Amino acid sequence: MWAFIHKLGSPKWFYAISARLTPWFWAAAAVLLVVGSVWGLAFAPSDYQQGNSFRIIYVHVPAAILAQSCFAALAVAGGIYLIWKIKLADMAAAVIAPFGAAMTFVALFSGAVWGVPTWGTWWVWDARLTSMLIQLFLYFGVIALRGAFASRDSGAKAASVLALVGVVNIPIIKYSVEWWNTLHQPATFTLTERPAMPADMWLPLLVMVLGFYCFFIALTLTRTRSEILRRESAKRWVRDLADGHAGGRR
Amino acid sequence: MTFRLEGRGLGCERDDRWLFANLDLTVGPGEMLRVEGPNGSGKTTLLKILSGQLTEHDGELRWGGQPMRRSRTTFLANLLYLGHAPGVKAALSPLENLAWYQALNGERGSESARMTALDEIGLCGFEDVPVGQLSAGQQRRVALARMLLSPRPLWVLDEPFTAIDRQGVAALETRLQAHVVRGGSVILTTHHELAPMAALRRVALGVS
Amino acid sequence: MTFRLEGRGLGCERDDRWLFANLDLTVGPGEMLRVEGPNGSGKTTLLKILSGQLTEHDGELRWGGQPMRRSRTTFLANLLYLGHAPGVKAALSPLENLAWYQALNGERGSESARMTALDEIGLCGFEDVPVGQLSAGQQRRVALARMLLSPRPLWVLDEPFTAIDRQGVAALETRLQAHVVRGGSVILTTHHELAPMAALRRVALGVS
Amino acid sequence: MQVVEPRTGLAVAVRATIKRDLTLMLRRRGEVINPLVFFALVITLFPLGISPDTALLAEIAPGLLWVAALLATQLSLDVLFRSDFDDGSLEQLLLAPQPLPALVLSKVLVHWLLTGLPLAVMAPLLGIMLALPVESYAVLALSLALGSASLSLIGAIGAALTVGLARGGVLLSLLVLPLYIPILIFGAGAVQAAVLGASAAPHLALLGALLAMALMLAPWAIAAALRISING
Amino acid sequence: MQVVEPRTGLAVAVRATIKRDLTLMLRRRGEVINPLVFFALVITLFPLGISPDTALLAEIAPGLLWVAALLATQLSLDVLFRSDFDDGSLEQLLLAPQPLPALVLSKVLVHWLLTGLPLAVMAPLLGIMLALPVESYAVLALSLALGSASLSLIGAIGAALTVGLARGGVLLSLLVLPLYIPILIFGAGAVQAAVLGASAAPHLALLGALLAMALMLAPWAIAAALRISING
Amino acid sequence: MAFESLTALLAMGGHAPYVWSAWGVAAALLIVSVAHARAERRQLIRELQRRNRRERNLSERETDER
Ligand code: HEM
Ligand SMILES: Nc1ncnc2c1ncn2[C@@H]1O[C@H](COP(=O)(O)OP(=O)(O)OP(=O)(O)O)[C@@H](O)[C@H]1O
Ligand SMILES: Nc1ncnc2c1ncn2[C@@H]1O[C@H](COP(=O)(O)OP(=O)(O)OP(=O)(O)O)[C@@H](O)[C@H]1O
Ligand SMILES: [Mg+2]
Ligand SMILES: [Mg+2]
Repeated sequence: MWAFIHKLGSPKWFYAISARLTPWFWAAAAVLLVVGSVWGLAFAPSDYQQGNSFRIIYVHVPAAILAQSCFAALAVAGGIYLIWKIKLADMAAAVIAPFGAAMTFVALFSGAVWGVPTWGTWWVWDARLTSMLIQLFLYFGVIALRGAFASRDSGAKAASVLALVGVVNIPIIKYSVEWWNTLHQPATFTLTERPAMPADMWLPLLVMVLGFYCFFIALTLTRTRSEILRRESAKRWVRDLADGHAGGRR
Repeated sequence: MTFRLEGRGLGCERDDRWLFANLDLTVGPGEMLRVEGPNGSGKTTLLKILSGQLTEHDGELRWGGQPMRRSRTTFLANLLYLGHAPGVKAALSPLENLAWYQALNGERGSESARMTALDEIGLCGFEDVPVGQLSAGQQRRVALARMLLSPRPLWVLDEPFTAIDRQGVAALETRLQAHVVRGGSVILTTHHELAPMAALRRVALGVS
Repeated sequence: MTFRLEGRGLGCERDDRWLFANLDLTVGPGEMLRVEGPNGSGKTTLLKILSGQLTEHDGELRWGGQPMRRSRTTFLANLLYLGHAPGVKAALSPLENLAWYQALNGERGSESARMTALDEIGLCGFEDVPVGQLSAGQQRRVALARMLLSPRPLWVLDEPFTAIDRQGVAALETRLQAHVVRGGSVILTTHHELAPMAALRRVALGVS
Repeated sequence: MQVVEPRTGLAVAVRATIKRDLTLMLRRRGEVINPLVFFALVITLFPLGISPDTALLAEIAPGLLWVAALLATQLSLDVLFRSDFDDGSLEQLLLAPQPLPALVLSKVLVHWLLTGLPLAVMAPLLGIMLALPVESYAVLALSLALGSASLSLIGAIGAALTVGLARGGVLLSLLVLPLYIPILIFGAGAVQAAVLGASAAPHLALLGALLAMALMLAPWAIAAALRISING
Repeated sequence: MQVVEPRTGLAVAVRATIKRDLTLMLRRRGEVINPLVFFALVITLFPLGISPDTALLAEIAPGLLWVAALLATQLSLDVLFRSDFDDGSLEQLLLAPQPLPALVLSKVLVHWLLTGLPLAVMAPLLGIMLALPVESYAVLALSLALGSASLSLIGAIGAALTVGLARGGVLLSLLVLPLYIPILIFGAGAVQAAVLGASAAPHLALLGALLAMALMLAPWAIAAALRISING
Repeated sequence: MAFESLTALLAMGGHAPYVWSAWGVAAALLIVSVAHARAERRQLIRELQRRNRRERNLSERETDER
């Protein structure tokens, strides 16, 4: 077990193993996203209440789910980095944070846009919306904190601590926000209750969610590999690797 | 029980440049180590590593034969570190500053002991002036007064002579000598010529 | 036109204690004045008065024969003051810091001139590193590089040798000497032994 | 020379740290009342910016008071470790042979004593200006006293993380304000419940639970954050 | 050795100062957006503290937005001279053979460019969240752009006065907030007028007049305040 | 197929601005992420190669001198 963890933590080993995995994830992401998009945009039936604006769900929900998963991943990576000092975990965290923020933004934007035809307003202070907004701020905090340190290691540790503190807080925030909203005015808008969606509505959604996840994994692997090159650029094996790369001259 | 600080294979990299690598050193009772080198050679960095403040380095530190991780509390109880910054509060008086430092060790200390220490270090008459209103050299002297108060065997001093006048430097040198003779140990950096002392060893950094 | 900084009957009181009183001094071309005294004797205070930063004092300052009030702009254009704090921005590189200081004089300067100055002061290879990541001595060297860039006749230097290594001190002494020979003038404080120089005069404070 | 055995003496160290910080804050008497005056000023700005209509003001008063108190606490947090960092005494605090969480907890305690507690005491006074019903004053003060302790603890984590940074002030807000939201909600909720005549007990209980959790976890997080900042 | 005649070269010095401050701020990219994020966060806090009811929020939106923008500006002001003071470059700025008011004006200009202007641009977005009517967005942005320039200028006086003090941050608020009140009243008034469909021109004209006055007087006041602080 | 024609698909039953802007922003961010990742990787490798070449040059010159 220990040996395995440490092997996993070795950038060289990871670089080699991920080279084989990454293309598969990119391919799966491409296929799933294309199929899901065409299915969701053109073939899924329109909603009897919302009409075609309902098709926003196929980007909104995957982005919202992924945004939350990314924060969890960030905290896990931060914990691994702080406890076992595995640099690879931090490289992954550095890469995940901006993507998580981007997905949070997509969820917020698509939700806000969706709100206009369905609720008649861009924004309401609904519990889910509010906690998503706060999550965006938490992402900004983690990214800004990492960038504010001159030393990379200190920035990494600080960001890890903040991610851990944030992940302890997210459930509390969610819970309190929900409580707050029902407290002030019981019947505000709720996100459309799930009207037992027909299969040809939720199947494309499932495909899209899987596609987003594959995309996330592929992107994280690719960018972590770049991060390895950046941080280990003084190592022998990285030098040799660059020479062996297409376009390199001996 | 006797003490000994050992560093084995110490190395530190900053921005892809090795300040030092594979450095072995050891300091025990009655020994004095002077870390030498030009500006930017890594003296301060080495002292921070030796005092356990910087943990991102190669190699291993041992205190009293045990790895530093395990003996950290004992080590800290035996260490007096004075860095580039004097570590005294500008709004407090020298007396109040010293009282806090004593209490940090869990000692209550006595007002008269603190007065004596301040007198000895040359701050007679300034005991109750807020430190912020003292001159550069006087502020450093407040920090130096800690050496007289709490008996700690290991002193780690980063340029202790900064801003101190000539008489003060001589007095300080005598004090260091006395500490070593009593069986304490000292690690220091300075660009000053030190008066010749027994038991002085040197480590030179960055003589590339 | 020639220049001369004169102080007549200078005095400064701090907390009911006269640091110095009735001090007359004058510095002209080719002269070097060393202000001496133990810690807390008022050297920094005197230098701040002489550079026009502290205005609450007794006595009168004159520049080029005119009272300081009237000749302040000319005076400032001829003054280079380096205080206890180095006055360089930690987030900027040495090159950027120097560029700003040149521009403050209304000069555009050239990148290559700045590079040369930094090389000469011993910061070759550190021109683009944020100053905050340099060592104590290197940070002071960035400030000292200003002496090489803008030709100002009057240098007022408060402990310029702080944190500078032995070679650096020697180089700096030669530089001061050269400035004086060229007809500039220098006022400085230091606790270092200065190498014997021609044209060096001394003012002793607080030898009570 | 004798090797020094690590003494315990934690009580002495904690008491001295509390005394030192109290002295430091009280020595500049002006500074202790700064957060209070900021609080009062912000509360004065709102009627000016919004409208002098008392019915409207009374409706938004619990929220305004809580947000203003929160901002006042958070502003005063920036300097919690900053000045210790600048003059090198933070370095020395970390090198003390005492458990760091206990020492930082005493610093936070002093911060709360001189900021959160006075804010809580003063809030009813400003409640009058915003036409808040008198029944809610006790709950307002109690909720602020409880809540501001959590605010100090959580904020100190952010202050510790940003202590070495040049422009920490605003970054600190970014890190800390999102984490404050539950406390704000329960605190303002308690006052609102009191205004409406409902029981504020559940809200106050929740505030207490949050405080207990913060007391358990925050000191360790603060200590870890300080070690990171010093290392940078 | 030649005596140096005082050169003019003011344009060079001003341009270099602007460039230096811009570089300093932009080097840490995170820090430029910090006031913006603070603005957004404070605006988020209010609905959480007050109530999610859109009608109520829309009514108080102009005041909330203006007060939050004011606080964001004022917080970011604290560091305007602080870091220059700490590392001794303020001392050197005062010893430069150039008119000090011009140099400080360039520092304030950079502050406004990187704080006030972005705040004004972002305000409509937050207006959406507070359910502010769309018609008033242009006036909101314009009033904030004009007003925040005055805020920066006036705030800089306070920043200059407190730069030597250890805990300047909160004291600064006290000095400066009362001076902000006229700007707040006219600014929020302009937006309110636009919401109600009335003409915002008189309010905007008054804001412009205040700005002109601040531009004429503040640089001298800032310069004098800096000289006083350095002398301490 | 839920739509009669391509134009109907584009019109989204009157909801075109909403649906297409939401999808557009999502697609744009995904595409930008991919492009950025690719550019980053390519630049890193080019930098490494340049560094290798430079160092090889240096060491060759050193051996030449010797
Ligand atoms: C800015 C506005 C919005 C935000 C921030 C937002 C956020 C979220 C979040 C966080 C989820 C949870 C995903 C999960 O974990 O399962 C979600 C799901 C969902 N949202 Fe939104 N939303 C917004 C607006 C809307 C609007 C306007 C609608 C439709 C009227 C909507 C419909 C849905 C649906 C149908 C789901 C899936 C429900 C489920 O799986 O539980 N959302 N949204
Ligand atoms: N701001 C101040 N307020 C009150 N007294 C001050 C202030 N600054 C300095 N002093 C007093 O003036 C005296 C002289 O200070 P100064 O800094 O000029 O000494 P110095 O000769 O430069 O000493 P050093 O060699 O230590 O640098 C000190 O004893 C100090 O107590
Ligand atoms: N926080 C940091 N980040 C990156 N590099 C640093 C940092 N601190 C120091 N360095 C680098 O490490 C080198 C050694 O610094 P250090 O302060 O140890 O030197 P020193 O020997 O104490 O010099 P001095 O005699 O000037 O005090 C410097 O060249 C500096 O560039
Ligand atoms: Mg050093
Ligand atoms: Mg001095």
